[in-house]
This record gives sequence, structure tokens and C-alpha cells, in this order.
Amino acid sequence: MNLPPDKQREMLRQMLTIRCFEERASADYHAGKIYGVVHCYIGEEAVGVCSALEQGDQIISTHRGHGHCIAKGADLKRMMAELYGRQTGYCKGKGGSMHIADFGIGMLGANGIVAGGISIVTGAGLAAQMDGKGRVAVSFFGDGASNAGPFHECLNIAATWKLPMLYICENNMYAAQTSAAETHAMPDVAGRAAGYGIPGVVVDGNDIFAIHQAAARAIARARAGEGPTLIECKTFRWRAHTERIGQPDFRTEEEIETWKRRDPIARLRGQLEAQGALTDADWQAMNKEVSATIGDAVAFAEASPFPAPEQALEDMYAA
Amino acid sequence: MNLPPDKQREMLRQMLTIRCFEERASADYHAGKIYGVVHCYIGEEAVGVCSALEQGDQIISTHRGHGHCIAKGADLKRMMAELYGRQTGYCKGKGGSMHIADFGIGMLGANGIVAGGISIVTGAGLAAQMDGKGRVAVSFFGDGASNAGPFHECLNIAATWKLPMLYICENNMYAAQTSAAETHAMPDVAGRAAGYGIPGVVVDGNDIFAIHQAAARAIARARAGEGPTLIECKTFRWRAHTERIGQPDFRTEEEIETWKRRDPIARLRGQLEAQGALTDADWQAMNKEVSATIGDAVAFAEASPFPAPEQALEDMYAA
Amino acid sequence: MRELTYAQAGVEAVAEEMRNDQRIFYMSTDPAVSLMKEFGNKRVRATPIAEGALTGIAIGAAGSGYRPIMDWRQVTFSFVAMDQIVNQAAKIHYMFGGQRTFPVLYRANVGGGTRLAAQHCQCPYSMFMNLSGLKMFLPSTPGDLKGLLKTAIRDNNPVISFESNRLLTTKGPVPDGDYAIPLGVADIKRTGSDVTVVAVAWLVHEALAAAEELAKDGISVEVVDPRTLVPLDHAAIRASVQKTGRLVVADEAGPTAGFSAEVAAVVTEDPATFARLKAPVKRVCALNVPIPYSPVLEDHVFPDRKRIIAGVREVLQGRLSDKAV
Amino acid sequence: MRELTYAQAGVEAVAEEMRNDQRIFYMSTDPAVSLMKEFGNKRVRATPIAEGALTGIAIGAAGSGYRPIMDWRQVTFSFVAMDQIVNQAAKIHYMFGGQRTFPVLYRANVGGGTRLAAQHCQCPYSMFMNLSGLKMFLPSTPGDLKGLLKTAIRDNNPVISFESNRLLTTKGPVPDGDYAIPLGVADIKRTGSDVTVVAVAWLVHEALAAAEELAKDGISVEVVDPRTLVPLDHAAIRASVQKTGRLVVADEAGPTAGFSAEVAAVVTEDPATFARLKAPVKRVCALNVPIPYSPVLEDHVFPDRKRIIAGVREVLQGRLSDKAV
Ligand SMILES: Cc1ncc(C[n+]2csc(CCOP(=O)(O)OP(=O)(O)O)c2C)c(N)n1
Ligand SMILES: Cc1ncc(C[n+]2csc(CCOP(=O)(O)OP(=O)(O)O)c2C)c(N)n1
Ligand SMILES: [Mg+2]
Ligand SMILES: [Mg+2]
Repeated sequence: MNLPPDKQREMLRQMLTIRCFEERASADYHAGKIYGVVHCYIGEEAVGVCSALEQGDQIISTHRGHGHCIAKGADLKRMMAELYGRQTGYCKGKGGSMHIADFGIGMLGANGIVAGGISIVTGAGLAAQMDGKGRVAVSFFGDGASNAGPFHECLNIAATWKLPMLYICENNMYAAQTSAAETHAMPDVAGRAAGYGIPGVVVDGNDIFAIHQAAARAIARARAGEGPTLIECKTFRWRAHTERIGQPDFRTEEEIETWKRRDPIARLRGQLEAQGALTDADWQAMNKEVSATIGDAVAFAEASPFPAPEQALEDMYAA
Repeated sequence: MNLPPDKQREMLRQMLTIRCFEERASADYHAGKIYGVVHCYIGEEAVGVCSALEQGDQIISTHRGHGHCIAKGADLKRMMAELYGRQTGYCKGKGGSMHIADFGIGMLGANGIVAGGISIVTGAGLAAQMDGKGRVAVSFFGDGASNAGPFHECLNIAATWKLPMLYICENNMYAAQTSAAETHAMPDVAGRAAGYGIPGVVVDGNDIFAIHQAAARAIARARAGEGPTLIECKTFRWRAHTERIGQPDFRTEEEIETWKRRDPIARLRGQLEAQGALTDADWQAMNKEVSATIGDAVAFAEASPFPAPEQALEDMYAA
Repeated sequence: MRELTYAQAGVEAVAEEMRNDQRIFYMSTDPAVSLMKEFGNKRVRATPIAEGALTGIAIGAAGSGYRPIMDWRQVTFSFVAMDQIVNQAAKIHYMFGGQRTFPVLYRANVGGGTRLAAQHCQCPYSMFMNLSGLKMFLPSTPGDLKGLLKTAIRDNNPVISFESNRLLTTKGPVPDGDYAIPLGVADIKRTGSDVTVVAVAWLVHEALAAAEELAKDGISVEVVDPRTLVPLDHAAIRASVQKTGRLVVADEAGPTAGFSAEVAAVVTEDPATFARLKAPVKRVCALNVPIPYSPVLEDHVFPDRKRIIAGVREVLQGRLSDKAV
Repeated sequence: MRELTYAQAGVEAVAEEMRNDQRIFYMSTDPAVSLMKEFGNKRVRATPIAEGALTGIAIGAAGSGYRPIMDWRQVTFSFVAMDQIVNQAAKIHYMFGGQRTFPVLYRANVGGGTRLAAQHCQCPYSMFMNLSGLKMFLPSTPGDLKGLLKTAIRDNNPVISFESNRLLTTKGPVPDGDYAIPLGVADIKRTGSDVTVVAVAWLVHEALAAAEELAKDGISVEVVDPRTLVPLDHAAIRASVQKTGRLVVADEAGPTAGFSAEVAAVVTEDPATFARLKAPVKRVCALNVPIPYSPVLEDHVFPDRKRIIAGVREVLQGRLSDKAV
């Protein structure tokens, strides 16, 4: 992979930002400052798709959406303020963790319904095709979502209409407490692509370069009008399905430990060090900076007012 | 194909029965004796699946359901009475053409919602598996239905749970006025089976033996606990999507004529004649008998009373 | 004025708007041939049978600057798309704090009389009314349909156009030129003083026929056609009942938690209207069953002018003396 | 009597019935661990996330002699299964002329208070009430939930159990031994003479708290908990309003075409009840918006004891003198 060291370091910083953001979100959730539910992406931060996108390209996410937001360039302050339920949040406190969106940067939202976003972003892909400006759209979803109807309906439509789409299945081997092995007849979701006559690619989901590369190829194909690609990233979440206390988790300690040893952040850091492109001091500095940014985001959120109760009645209809 | 001549003649008679039943249904629809809508199966009668089933096996059908009913052994009288909206019909006049069922013979109903029956019959397959008596269940559906979510959800579930299922896609190349070429990225629906790790078979849908044979293999597999099979029968309907007047039909005369030359009935008749297993007199006699049966069905329907208006309030809940 | 059928008025509204605004495109499993011919297969798409996905695709395209129209055809087919309707279309503007507008028009045919039985005949609009975030209407005439469709296509929110199966081939006057009817404004289809009949779609015509009949007995019926279901014109309904003191709601749907229940509540929860209400409200609705096929059964299930007349007489019972008051 | 949480009562009902009847099996994307442990993965199935298919699979298995329970979990997830609910489960018995029975129990969690925002918090039960062919209930106590679930599991029709998110961890007495509560029978949770409050689920508890508060001012509130939504106990509701002359309906759902509208109609369309009605009916419901996340906003949207008190005072306004009558 021949990305310039600057870009690589930027990728590392981004993964680190995701991790730190979520560590803080988890802590603040347990401290009662964030409400409802938080789904952590920790362990899956190697989201190398967005680094291959350009401005104007659009993505959609899932209930586990912080990583995609950050990778697409969302403002940490407004994200954290949303988690804190404040007026200054992305959704003015109406959405929370499962519903952060930033249409301005082409992030069409986290989504609380499994497979609920796939169709919406396919519509963004159709719009991109009709615009004719070479833009693409990206649907992120989990292994669990790949068993739901919209996956099939949209892959067929996108393949038939040759929509400029990337379907990115982040296969972390579990849907809540249920293993993919119990719910999928085949280990590879990517194998379903052939039925629609489109490429189906399996990549190491903890190798940000592998993902970036596969995404770059799919994006080129999409921009060239050749249609969608299905990319399956094999990965694993370190934490429980949600941050809620007392939820069952049937995964073994051993399985979790194995995957912790494949930490995508440690891996990229190691690669950069091996290339001589990152010193220990660089790493310390990066950690410090990232942690300061998260601190700023929290400070912003804490300083922001809650919405006024009556604001519940705002934003019902567009003018 | 080594089926005994008796069985072959029985298959021929069945196809002929389907055709005559529908010719009559069409005529009576246009005469105003049958209401709503009628979808004819004419040209697609080579439904060789049911001949490979045993009593106790279950099937489900679609809006185009007469053929499947007859093949599974439904009573023509009660079918015709249902079309006529009479009390003696299978559904006491509550269903009509799109909703004929005979649970007693394992026919779980025609269904007015495209892809609506696939899940229900998959539940029958699950029941068959739990019963452990080696029974199977069969889902009939069209090329159009294969693009809908339930197709995908059920194939995955059936494959994962190894349900004793046959999924039979009758690909007549059109969904109402829209060609399969416009709505499918790939010509073969069967190609989607691989994504679920199950066999996907394409057969000549106008060759009843080919279908019978493919079905027999799939049934054996299902009874052995090895899971579902997807079989795609390439076929064609001769008539418009429905019998309603004035509906658009973009198919060319030429296309229709080509398929008429592949008439599944003429084909089987020719094969039987070539084997010396059917004389012209046999054929004439068979036609006469079938036509008498249809006549009896119509007479029965016409002699049957309409339901009383208040019967609209019956059958709401089971006791 | 020109006479068009209800179906023609619908096509005309769509075609006129599509000519004026290139951002509009149309999706359906079987679009009208005339639209396909005029606008070609990119702007009028014959889609795979995947209404769930297409309902969401419309939302996404709308959020990206287009103005899609998704024609579900029979409303019973829309249930495969219900997640996208309930959890996405209705919530997306609010949930994200109003970041984007989502101008989508959904079209759905409702009602019976077609002998197509339970899986094609249904009037489930109150299920959609219960949602927060969607607008919707159900016109009774070609002219109303065209005018409301035009407004809906120009609206920046998801709107559902419920269109009556029974009225598709009925003709009515349609004004020339460009006109639009605002959402949320009821139309008094006949003025009267003894009883208010609030009716929608086909039942408006049955109510008018009933009114004609009742007039022979000196009973004066006011027929209020809300036209829009959300937002519902509370003021017009209440004003009429304040005048007449009596309410019959006529609806092709079943009563339970239906449009008719909502109208009953809107009237009886308003102190000024309640104060003038002289008789119990009366719902004249379909019987509470799925729609059966056989004409004898189907016709028995649906309300009609006869049942409206009986309903009106019922709310007038023993109270004709009130008229003098 | 033993005290169990609402959630425990639900699990207990299911487990007891599953022990007694081998035809019962359970499907959910995340079934309760205790059920999985006791009954194993064939009778308690952790399914793919495909609620649409599974809802239909339940119907098919029911028609083949089993008695499936499909747990949709949050009711918002059931919308992906809406075709199977509306077009299949609700219609299949009637449409086919009663050929087979389809004993399926569907479970769904409803309501807010969980800070999960619009795609997880909703009270759309009136959307299901509008259908013909399904029975459904929404209990307010662990004891009611257990008794109704047992009846539902033994019923030979599709039944939906709506279960309140807010009540999952609240405790209440649950009788020992086997008992079942019939569908369609309301429970008067408190008797009173001035105003009837018809409430469901969490609002029953808020109504009881409101009644306690109002009692201090000498206002006597009767709290009627219908428990079953379909069939709704019209007689009990009407009898109570005939006694009190006033009706407040308290519901965590929005008002439009909601459960509350249905109750208002049931009361105001009945001549005997209408004759005794002394004041406008009052709906105390959620505000008409999708449910927002931030606690400040969410708490503002939902009705509570304070709003019930205000509602009761409103229907009593200027009429306290009636009490003497
Ligand atoms: C339609 C629907 N069904 C069930 C749920 C509950 N649920 C939320 S996340 C989840 C698991 C999703 O698994 P996957 O798609 O693999 O994503 P992951 O959580 O592993 O990132 C489930 C079952 C839901 N939100 N929507
Ligand atoms: C969900 C749904 N969408 C649309 C329709 C209208 N419709 C009825 S049959 C049909 C075409 C079905 O095509 P296919 O599955 O290929 O079956 P065929 O008619 O060719 O036998 C359509 C679109 C429907 N009944 N249900
Ligand atoms: Mg997963
Ligand atoms: Mg077809």
C-alpha cells in the first residue's frame, strides 16, 4: 500500500479518535450523562472506506454509527452534544447516539432499525447517478443486517440499474447475542454478490489499508458507471453489543482476546513505526491531541443547554 | 425419464385439466360470472413438482394459483364455485381466484401479495422438520417475487436451519407488464442459491419430466435432512398478466408465438405418442373427459347458492 | 369546465408537475403507460417488485435534491414498505433535527368495490394518520385529486395520496390551467342545517345521494368532505356540527380506531361543539371484517347511501322537535 | 401473594405454557436467556434479523399444528413484518373461509421513557386495532400480563401482546398457580363517581396517582383499565361513564386515530352513555411528534399524572355543581 505517510498518520489519528470518543462515550454513559443506549465500535475502527471517498460522496450508517460519522468528518463537538442530549447537538437532542446525521458532509445518518438505512442510501446512489457528476454512495451495515430483506432488494436494484454504490458489510461475527454462524448458511456474506452479477470481496476488516484499497477499486468501478460492489470486512467488536448493563454476551473470553491481539490501531501504528514514519514521541503527541479534542467536545457538550421542553414541537415539518 | 405410461398420461390429463379449467374461467370472467380478476397459467402448465410429492407434503401458491391447486389435487367443483363466489367454494366465496386454498390436501393457498406466501410455507417446512416424518414443503413464486425481501430472508433461514423446502421460481420472464430483463441483474434467479450454499437448478419449465426429475432430487435431499433447493423453471404465459381488459402488454407477438410452439401439453402428448403410449383416440377421449369434468364443475358452481349477506360476519375468529 | 376521470386527473397532475420540474421522477411496479411514453424510462421507472426498498430509495433521493413519486398502487402492497414509511419517512426530518427536507409523494389506491378480496381491498388510512410526521389526503373528485396532488408534489415533506379504487373511472369537472388545493382545507360539498355528514372519497357521493333522498322528507344534510386527512380541518368539521348539532361519519373503512373515530373525538372533545351536540355521534362504516370476494358479501360489508340515511335518521330520532329550537 | 416484575411475569407465562404444550415454540432475534436454557435452541430459536419472514413462518407453522410465539421485541421492529401481519395473519382465517386455525402469539414492547428516540419508542397499537382479524392486549400489571399471555397462548387466533417498556422492571403481585385472564374484560383499577379515566399500561399507574391526588380535593375518579384492546370491553367503559358522566382517556400514544379516539367514539356513539355525558371527552395523550431522545424533550412529549389531573379538572370545569345532582 503506497499511501503517503501523512495520509497514513491521518488514518491512525482518525482510528484513535474513534476509540477515544467511544471510550469517553461509554464512561459518560455509565456516569449517567448519556442516555438510552450506546453501541461501541471499538475494535472495528479500521473503517478505510471513507478515506477513499471524496467530498460529495455520501454514506449511511447503523445503530453503531460513531465511527462512520468521525471517519466522514463529523464535528466531534456536535456529536458529543447530541449524545448529551443538548440543543447544540447534530439533531438538537432529538436523535441521540443511534441517530447522528450530518447531511452537510454526506453522512445520511445512523439508523436504529437494522438494515433500515440500506434503501435510503441506495436512493442517494440513484440521485448520484442521475446527477451524473461521478459521485458514489456507501451503505454500511452489519452481518445481522445482511439477512434482512432490504439487503437483497437493494443489491438487486443497484446491480440492475448499475448504481454507483458500495455495500460495506462489517461482519463482526455477531448480531447482538447471536452468532453469525447460527444465522448465516455460509460464512461469507460476500458470496451473495455473484447472484446479482456484481463483485463480492472479502477483506481483513482490521487492516485499514486492505479496506481502503478494496474501496478504492469499488469506487473507481462505481464512478465509471459499472455499478455496485459488495465488500465484506471481517472484524470484531471488543465490547458488548451495547453499553447497557446486564445484557447477555455468549462470546468467549478467548475469542475476544484473540481479536484484541488484532487491534487495528496497534497494527497501523506498528506499520508506521516499521516504515520509520511514526516515532514514539509522535504517538504520544497524537494521543495527547486526540484526547484534548475529545475533552473539548465534552466541554462543549457540557456547556451547551438542554433544549427547552417546547422545542419538542419544532422540526415536525419542513417549510 | 422412466415414468410408467400411466403416470405420464395422468400428467398429461392434469395439464389438460389446468388448461381447460382456465379457458373456461377466462370465458366466464368475460361473461361476468366470475368477478374481480383472474390470472391465467396457460402455457405454464408443466408443473411437474406436485407429481413428485406425497400426501402430507405442502405447497403454497401465488396470485396465479389455479394450476398449483389442480396439480395438488384440489376439487374442481369447489374451485369453480369459489370463482363464482358461491357458498360451496373452497373459501365460501370469501376468497375468489387469488385466494383458493385447500389445507386438507396441503395446498396452503394462492396469495394476492407478491412473495407473500414464501414465508408462510417456510413455516410449514419448519413444522415438517419438527414433525420429523420426512415431509417437505414447496414454495411456488414468480420471477417478480424473487426480487422481494421474503425470497432472501427465507432462503437464508431455510438454508441455515436445513429446512425440507423446495423453492420453485416459475420464471415466465415478466412481472405484469415489466420484463425480468429490466428488473434482474442476472438472467438466472437460480444463481442466487450459491450465496446460501444450496443447490440452484435451472430447468426447462415447459418440460414436465425435467421439472419432475429436478423436483424429485430436491425432495430426496430435503427428506434426507440436507436442506432446501432452489429450482428455476423457465417458462412463459400465453395470455396477458390478468384477464382484465385494457391492461398493457409489451410482449411481442413473435415472442408469444415462439413460446406457443413450445406448448408443454403438445410436447408431452407428442412424447407419449412417440412411445406408443397414447393414440389419437386416447387423446380425444381424454379431452372429452376433461371437458366433462370442467362442465360438471361449472354446473356445480352455477347450481350453488351465493352466500347470504350476513355470512360476511362468519369465520372471523376460530373458536 | 372539462370533465376528466379521477384516474386521468391523477395522471394529468403528475405529468404537469413533471414537465415543470426536472427533479421529479416516478417509480412503480407498473407505471401508467402514458407517463412512461412521455418521460422515458429514467424519469418513469418500472421497478422490481420491492416496494420496501423503493420507498426508502425515494427518501434517499429526496434527501439528495430530487422529488420522487413512489406509486405503491394498492395500499395493501405498501405494507411491505411499512418500516420505511413508519420508521424512516415519518421520522427522518424530525429525528435529525430538521437538517434536510424530504419531498416525497407516495400514492396508494384504497377501498373496495373491485371484487379483489381482502389482500387488495382495504381502507387503512387511519393506520397512517396515527403516525406523526406524514401528511395525507383522500379526495372524492377528479378536481380535488388533481389540485391536492399538485400541492403534495410541491410540498417539502413526505405526503401520501390515498386514491379511491371506486372513483377511478368516475368523471368530474377539472379546472383548466394550473391550480392547487391547499392541504388541510375541508370542502363543504352540500350545505344543510339538521345533520352534518362527514364523509370521504366514495362515501361523499353516497352521502350526497343520501342527502338528496332525505331532503324529500324535509331533512337538511350538510356534507363535509375533509379531503385532507392530515392535517385534518378541525375547524370546518366543528363549525358544521356546531351549526347542525348532529354528526354522522361515513367511511369506507372499518370503525375501530378509524378516521371516523378521530372525527368523533375531534367533535366531542371540543367544548363549544360538544355544547351544541344534540345527539350521539354515529359512525357509518364498513363492517369489522377483512373484505370478502363474493359480490353479495362485499356489498354487505361496505356502507352506502342506505346506511347513511339510516344513520342520519338515527341521530335525528325523537329529536326532530329540536328543529324548531 | 408473590411479587414479580412485569418482565418476569411475561417469561413465567411463556415458560409455564411451554412446559404444558410441546407444540409451542419461541422465536426472537434475542430470546430471553432463561427460556433458551430451559427449552434449548429448537424450541427457543435465536433467529436471523428477518422479522418479516419469521412473522410469516409463525403463521405457516401454526397452520401446520404448532403454536408459535414470535417476539418482535420493540414494536418498531414489527413494521418490517407488516405485510405478514396485515395481509396474512389478520386475513388468513377469514379469507380461506375458516379452513384452519392459526394460533400465533406475537409479542411487542411499546412506549417510551427509555431515551431510545423515535425508532425505538412508539405506541402504535391503534394501527393494529384498525385491522380486522387480530386480537390484542396491553396490560398494566405483572399479574394482568401473565394472565392475559396465558389466555393468548391458548387462543386459536393470532393475538398480539403489547408490553410496556416503562413497566418491565416494576413489581406487582402475581397469583400462584395456573390462572388465565379472559380477553375483552376490563378491570376497574379504582372506583369513583365524578370522572372516568380510561387508561392503559403505564398511564393506569399515572391515573391512579392522579386519582389519589384529586381525592384530596374531594374529586372521585374511577380508573378503568380495558387491558384488552381488541376486543375492547365497550360495556365496562360505557357503564363507568354512565355512572360518572365524564370521560378522560389517558394514553401514552398520540391522539390521532388512536386508542383514545376509539374510546371517545365508543362512548359518544352510545345513546345511553351520551345521554349521561356531562362534559366534553378529553384525550390526555402524547404530543403529536415522533419521540425525541433528550430527556427534557421526551418527558415533555408524554402525558403523565399532572396532565391527567389537568384533564380531569378540565372536564369538571364549571360543573362541579353537577355532583349535587
Ligand atoms: C429490524 C430490527 N430488528 C431488531 C433490532 C434490534 N437490534 C439492534 S442491533 C441488532 C444486531 C445487529 O447486528 P449487526 O447487523 O451484525 O450489527 P452489529 O451490531 O454487529 O454492528 C439487533 C438485533 C433492530 N434494531 N431492528
Ligand atoms: C407486494 C405486491 N406488489 C405488487 C403487486 C401487484 N402484482 C400482482 S402480480 C404482479 C407481477 C408478479 O410477477 P411474478 O412474480 O413474476 O409472477 P407472474 O405474474 O409472472 O406469474 C404484480 C406486480 C402485488 N400483488 N403485491
Ligand atoms: Mg454484527
Ligand atoms: Mg413472472
